[in-house]
Amino acid sequence: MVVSRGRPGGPLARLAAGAEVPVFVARGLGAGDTEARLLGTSAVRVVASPRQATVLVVAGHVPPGMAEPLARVHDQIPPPRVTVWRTGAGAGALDAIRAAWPQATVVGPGDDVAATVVHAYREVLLGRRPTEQPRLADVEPAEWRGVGPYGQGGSGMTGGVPYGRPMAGRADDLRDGLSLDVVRVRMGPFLPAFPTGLVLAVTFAGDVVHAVEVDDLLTPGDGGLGAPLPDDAADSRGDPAARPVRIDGLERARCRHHLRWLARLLRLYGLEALGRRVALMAAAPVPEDIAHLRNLHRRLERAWVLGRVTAGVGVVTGDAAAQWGGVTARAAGLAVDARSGSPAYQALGFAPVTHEAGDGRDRWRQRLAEATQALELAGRAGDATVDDDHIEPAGQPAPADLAGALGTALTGQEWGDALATVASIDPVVHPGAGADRPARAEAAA
Amino acid sequence: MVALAAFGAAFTLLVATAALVLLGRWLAGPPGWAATAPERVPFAGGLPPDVHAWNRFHARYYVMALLFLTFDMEMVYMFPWAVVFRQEGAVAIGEIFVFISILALGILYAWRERSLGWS
Amino acid sequence: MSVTPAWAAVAGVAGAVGAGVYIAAVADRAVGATVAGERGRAGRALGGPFRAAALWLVQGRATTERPDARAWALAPALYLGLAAVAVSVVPLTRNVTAVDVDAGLVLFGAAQALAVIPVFPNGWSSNSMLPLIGAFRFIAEALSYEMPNLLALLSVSVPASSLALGDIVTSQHHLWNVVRIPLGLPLFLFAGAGLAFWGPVDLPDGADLGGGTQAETSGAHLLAWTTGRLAMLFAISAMGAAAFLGGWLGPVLPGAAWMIVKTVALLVVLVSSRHLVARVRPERYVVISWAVLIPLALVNVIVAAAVSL
Amino acid sequence: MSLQGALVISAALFGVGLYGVLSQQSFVMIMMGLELMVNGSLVATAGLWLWAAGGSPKGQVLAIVIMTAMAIEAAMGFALVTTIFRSRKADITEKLRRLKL
Amino acid sequence: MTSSPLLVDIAFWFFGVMSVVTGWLVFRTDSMVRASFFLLASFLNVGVLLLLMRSEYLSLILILMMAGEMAIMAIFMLMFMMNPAGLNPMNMVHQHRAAVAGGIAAFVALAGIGLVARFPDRPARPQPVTEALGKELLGDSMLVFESAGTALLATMVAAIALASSRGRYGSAYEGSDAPPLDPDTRTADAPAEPEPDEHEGHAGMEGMAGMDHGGDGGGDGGEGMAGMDHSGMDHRGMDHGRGS
Repeated sequence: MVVSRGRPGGPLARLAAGAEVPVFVARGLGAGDTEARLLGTSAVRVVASPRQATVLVVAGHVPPGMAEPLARVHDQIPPPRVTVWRTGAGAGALDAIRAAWPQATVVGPGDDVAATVVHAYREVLLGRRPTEQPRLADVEPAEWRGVGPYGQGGSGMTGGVPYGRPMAGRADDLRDGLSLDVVRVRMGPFLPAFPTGLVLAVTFAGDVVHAVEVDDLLTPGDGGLGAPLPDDAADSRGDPAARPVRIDGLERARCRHHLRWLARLLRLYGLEALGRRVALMAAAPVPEDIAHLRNLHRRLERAWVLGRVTAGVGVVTGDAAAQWGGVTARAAGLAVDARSGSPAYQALGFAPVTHEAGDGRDRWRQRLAEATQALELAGRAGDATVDDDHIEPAGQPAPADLAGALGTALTGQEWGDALATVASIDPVVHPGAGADRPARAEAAA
Repeated sequence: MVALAAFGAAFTLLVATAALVLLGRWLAGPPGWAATAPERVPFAGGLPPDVHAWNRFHARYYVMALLFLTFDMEMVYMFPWAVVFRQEGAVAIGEIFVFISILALGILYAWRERSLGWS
Repeated sequence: MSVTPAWAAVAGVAGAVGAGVYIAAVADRAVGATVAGERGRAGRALGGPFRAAALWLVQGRATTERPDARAWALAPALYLGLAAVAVSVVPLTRNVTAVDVDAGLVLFGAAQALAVIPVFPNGWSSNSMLPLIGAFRFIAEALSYEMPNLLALLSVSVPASSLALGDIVTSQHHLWNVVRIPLGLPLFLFAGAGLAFWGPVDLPDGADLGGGTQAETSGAHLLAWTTGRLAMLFAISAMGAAAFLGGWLGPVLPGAAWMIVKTVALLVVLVSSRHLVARVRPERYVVISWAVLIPLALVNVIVAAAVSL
Repeated sequence: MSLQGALVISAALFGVGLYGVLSQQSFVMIMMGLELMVNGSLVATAGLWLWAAGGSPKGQVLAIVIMTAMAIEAAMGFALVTTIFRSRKADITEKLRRLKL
Repeated sequence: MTSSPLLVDIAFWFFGVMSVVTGWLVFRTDSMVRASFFLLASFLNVGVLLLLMRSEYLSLILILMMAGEMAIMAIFMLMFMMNPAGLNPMNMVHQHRAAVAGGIAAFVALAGIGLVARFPDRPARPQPVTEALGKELLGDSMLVFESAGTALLATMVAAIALASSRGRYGSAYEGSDAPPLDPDTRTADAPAEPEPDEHEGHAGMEGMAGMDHGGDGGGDGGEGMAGMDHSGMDHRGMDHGRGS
């Protein structure tokens, strides 16, 4: 590995060692508060592409299907590069990672991940630690050297595998009748704005989504690494051993989850600094923060442009919203909430918050309102508990037919709008999400 | 020839700046640090693409592009107008008003046909 | 009209662009830290740009499968070069202009129009889908802001009856154009932010494209590209200060100081927009530009003509 | 630098453009050839304006009209290419043997 | 400095030759993006020529206009050329020899006229060109100015009507087709290739195209186009194989 000028340890690298650390966060299952903590640290800058990063932070559990994409993202980081893996303390999780990724620094849930990142970054730039070698074997996607009349693998006008890949083919257009090329790209699972573990095979016709399929990389099995972090608020069912569950803990987790979601959404809309502020709040919300939260809510409601750009994007109402359930349904005016039936919640004066439009704007309003409400409930709850049946998960549950629901929501949209839709719904993807794909394809045919 | 000297300076500036950037790029290291094939895969969240991204890209704003092509020409006429209009007075305003109105009709038509957005 | 030797012009503009880029980078960090609610980061903000630049120089330069390497390498170089040309036509004081030509305003417009060209290959050349979308988005954006931009520039030449920037500043002796032609400056700044694809109009390099045209770039390339964008913001601020805020005109202080103060003020406004306003949607941007901003810009020209009769 | 020089360069641009128009199969490439031909005529106009027309502003007006014609040609050309591609899926001249839609 | 006549001469010939060379490169490159930008480079070189010929305003406005126009050219090239990046080398030409001959003939004829013909020797006096142009546009050539506006408006309307896939009344093709003779086909979905029996009357053109098809590896490819692909002419088959 050669970094020709400004070698690690050289004067330029010593100057660079004091820079904000560019970090790419690869969220595994149960990534917990890792991203929020990094976002809330001013010495760290979370970037949108591995090309711009130096440190790869892996959080939580990476199932076997996501191991190769993770290795590829690792390789896409230009040298010098280092990996920091934050994992839960599952049985032997730390040792397993150390064995599989010997170059990585492994930290547990209790360690300060931001400080570890900054330390690892300084070490590699000061030359005290070698830059990491690529993890994937140097194999071209297809044999092309010396193939074909020009030795570049192509044949004819558009055939063959020039430079290792075929060219895009044509398809009839959904919108305006110009049948130009369509390009199929599998997006995810480590695209920053994507829900954890989601892989969408998007067929692009220009910048418009022509078709969407869901791929499943989450199936558990041998070769998975790391364990989920305990503070994963998405499911917020707490410790299965401790039943019934305390309401205050549940609701704080809900608040944290919504705020982390909001921090990611704001970054998607380019508001990095505001996202950092929200991430700081998400790190540990206590009931006293409620004034800050209301303040934030007012501020975002007044942000005219944010309202305009999220309004009308990814509208999910009616039956589609009912199919999604959870936050998405409530943002569309359906008062579906498991907590409504709980006597404990009723004693706290709980009534579900809803919004009307079911678009991107109402979804962030809904989440903010629920975060505020959650903190209020947590403050009032005392040591009240709730039984399993009446726990409303904080995260958006994925419907049984996730592929169908996303297909309806995304097809025909411009990519920016499609991504905003996915990010604002943010479903919690479970293994088997794309499993019914062949069945659906048959049904369609 | 004074004007040509000034333009020469502007041209020198353009070439010098670009050369400086390219020189810096060359000094900072060779391209791709002899990257392996996986290191060169385009980023899409971790999975490799099926096909080359270069394609007959369906730019959805082609009608707006055509509108721009013609509307842009109006500027050719308006800069000379701006220079002399104070000498010519109200007549000049009248002429440019007619000219702008004619072209604004084009935008109005495009807007009415809803041709400005993505097709 | 005095002749500035080419070397003096190049050196002066290089210094100005360097200072402008540094100020923009510091302002970006300072405003970001304020919005994020962090205090006491001023010391880091001052050194931050140098450290970030050092990292980019140390970092390896990423490449992709079968890129159009030459076009890719040329893109940031030309963009920065055109930003420098745009800066060079703006007068610092009555007697100091790096490139003093009669049609300075048109030269500025031409440099801005040409700056559209390098952005496209920067996204296209990497042969990667997200940058490619960014490149095409930028063309849509450029075709939308170009007319408001040119019409706003034109409106300041109307009262001056000249395309020379010296005359345009002098024509504001009694009343600055920001008051006389009130729509001009907002239109110009909006278009300018589009040219540097900065903040709310960062369509080609937005977070929804994983960094857009920058998604496959790292190292020295990214440094050049970021510098080019900031230099373009600086060029727009300088032109805004000269064309709308009276340039070197002002009491007490020397002319150059006024020009610098006004430029930095506009630069801070432009840079802060990134932290305060959400990124807009491409299609809405295009439709609103054509259906609202261009008609407004046309009205602005007629208003400028009416008030300067 | 002389009128003859400008006219020779103009003729060369025109010739290259004509070669493109005659040889290219793709509609858009043909249009590039047309643009080059117009480009050549622009050089000739400017040269004649400077050396043979006494600097009459009408020469400049002519040059502007040439540019306008170029824009109109390009806009109409692209619009036709789009229409033909949409209705006939034709992108090269060989695919278009009848002009009726 | 470019103020000395010798330097101006050198610059004139340098940029003049560059404008022709870049113009020629338009047809030599495989990448459509590069082709558009070579054409832009040709225009920029002509812009410099205009500057040297004291048409300062024309030069700048040409650069300004062409930057936008070539950006649009690039996106249309990418839409309507197959294999737009030239990943597989290709050479989509027909009647190549005739085209080369035509180009050379046009050059010889026009350059000959330029060199032989006697033009009036009336050099322009140094003058504020932009101002004179403005006065002309508002005075004698006012009709040119306003009719240019009208022509541009007509172009806008025509271009939108032609290119747009939908109007305010819905799809542009709804109800606008003549009823098809064959009930199974709609005009908009007509096959890319017309029926084989439609070839009468086009034999000449067919012959021309066929010449290149057949000329695979023959003399055609050798004429300054070495290294380019004639076997690429099987694009129709490719296209159909890959379409939808």
